[in-house]
Amino acid sequence: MMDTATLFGLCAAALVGLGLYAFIVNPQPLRKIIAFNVIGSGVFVLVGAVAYRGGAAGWGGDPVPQALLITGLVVAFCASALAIALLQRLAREAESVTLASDAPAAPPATPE
Amino acid sequence: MSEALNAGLALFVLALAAWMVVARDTFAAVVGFVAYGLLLTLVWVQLHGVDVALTEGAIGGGLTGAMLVAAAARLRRTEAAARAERPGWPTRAAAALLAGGVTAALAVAVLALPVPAPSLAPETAANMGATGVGNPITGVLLAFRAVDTLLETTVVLLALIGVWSLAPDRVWGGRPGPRHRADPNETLAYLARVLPPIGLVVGVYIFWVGADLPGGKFQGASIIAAMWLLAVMAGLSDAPPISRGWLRLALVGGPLVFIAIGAAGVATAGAFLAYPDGLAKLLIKAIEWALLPSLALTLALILAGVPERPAR
Amino acid sequence: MNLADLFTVAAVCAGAFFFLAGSVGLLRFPDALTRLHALTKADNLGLGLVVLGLLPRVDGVLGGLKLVVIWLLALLASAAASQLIARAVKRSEPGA
Amino acid sequence: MAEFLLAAALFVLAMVALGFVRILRGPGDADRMMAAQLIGTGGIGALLLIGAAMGVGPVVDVALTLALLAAFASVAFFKAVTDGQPDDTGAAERE
Repeated sequence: MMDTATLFGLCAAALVGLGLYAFIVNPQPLRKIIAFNVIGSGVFVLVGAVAYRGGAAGWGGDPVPQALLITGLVVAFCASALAIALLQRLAREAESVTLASDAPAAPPATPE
Repeated sequence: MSEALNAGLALFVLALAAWMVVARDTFAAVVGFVAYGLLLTLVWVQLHGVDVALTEGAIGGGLTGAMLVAAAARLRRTEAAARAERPGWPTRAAAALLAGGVTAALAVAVLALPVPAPSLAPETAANMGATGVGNPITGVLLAFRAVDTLLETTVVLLALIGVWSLAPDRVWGGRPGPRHRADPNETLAYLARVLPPIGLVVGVYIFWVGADLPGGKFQGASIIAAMWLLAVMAGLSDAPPISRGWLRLALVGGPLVFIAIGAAGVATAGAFLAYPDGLAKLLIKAIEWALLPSLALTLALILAGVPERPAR
Repeated sequence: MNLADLFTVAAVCAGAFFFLAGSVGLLRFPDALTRLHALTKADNLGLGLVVLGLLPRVDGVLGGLKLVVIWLLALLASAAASQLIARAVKRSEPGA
Repeated sequence: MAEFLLAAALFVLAMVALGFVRILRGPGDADRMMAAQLIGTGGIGALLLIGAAMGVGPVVDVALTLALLAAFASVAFFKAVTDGQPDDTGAAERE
């Protein structure tokens, strides 16, 4: 059977593809944020598989890419949080979260 | 047996990802993502990345899941309109083609990885003695590639500033998120009274053990942030107004200490973020202790959301 | 296979059975609240038995204590979550 | 013994996959949240078994973190569904 690194490497490649497809096809912006997180986690699993292959000196994996993964996870979380905050402000202002450029002009935001 | 477990795990993760693509309802996709985060934690353990599993569990499983579930439920009324704009089959076919191409390219790259796997582990092991910490990942994060961690803490701060900048002008300086009022003797209030003390102990433990075992300040900070958020959601405590001086000082305190120690390295050890030998462990500890409160506060406030209520 | 291993095998098998019961209950039961009942009873007991089975393999009392704490936290989380989900179900059913 | 523990972890994972079917079919959001809760507990169980099989101590810390945050998604779901007003059924019982 395949070794662990190749198995999860291929799994990561499939995750990136699935995430990319969902990112393009799903119209709801929140679905696009989720799809983007799936692409991100696919890339992270790919780096994790490479780090797993680099395991030496008594460690299960190469610590340098694993440390970068931890940094990547935190930054990915912050980017998702910012995207969701933007989306919610858009939903509150325009009452619709359409990203379609030809959407009817949203009513001017009436000061609540 | 381990291959069977890996294969099962990989299959399950792919099934969840496929579900997130085909699910009709956003909320169903979000619940799929929560389960996906938990499964990824298991994948990291199988890839011998226990530190990464800890981070994925704390941030991917806990914080991101709660954030997405709350957002999905709040955006439910915009669901039908948004779904109506589903692209036609030509776009979907082109997207499938592109996604298939990217996957194929990555698969070829994975199958063609160099056989003597390049690794920085031997060099890291050789220089670990200078850092004085036992956990190689903490060594990499705070000694060999300390500039990455510095940039990351500033990126987290910038994300918070980005979220705050979305506040309408009339509540600028106000309190983030809605005022949660909960029935004092309700289940949620009980959970928010019992869990945070335990969570605080676990968070500090995971932060403290990070020097020699998997753990560290990011995982500890996200656990502490989650616990405070639980108390806020249960209405037991409230987010402070963002105009408070002490709050802003606490937010920048950690990164400032990091930069100060880094700058001091120029004088004493010849380069930015270089530690004079013998003092490495002490300085790393100082940086971690300074970063923990700032990171926990920043992550919690990012989750608390955009300011919505006047300060008063 | 000394006594401790036998105990581990027995307890972990029992735990796995209760996970099976919980999952089947989640799939087969007719409405939300009965599913909730099956879910919380079964998977907590399943996790408890798994923890019980792993106790003899752990090094030192502290490790064992940590396993028990994990189980208790999972119990607390599951109990609270099921209460909250049940209340959400009752709120969403009009006039139920 | 390690082989048995890994087999048990795989079995628990299969049970959790059954729970995922409920996410697919679940008519209501609450059913899906229940399935997520089951996957959380099952994930902790599988994690403990894998950690015991690999003999890696720190995996227990990962399970500890997951156990601590297991209820978080359900709390967010509850807050969003009842959008914050205190629950009236509690009040009714108290009168």
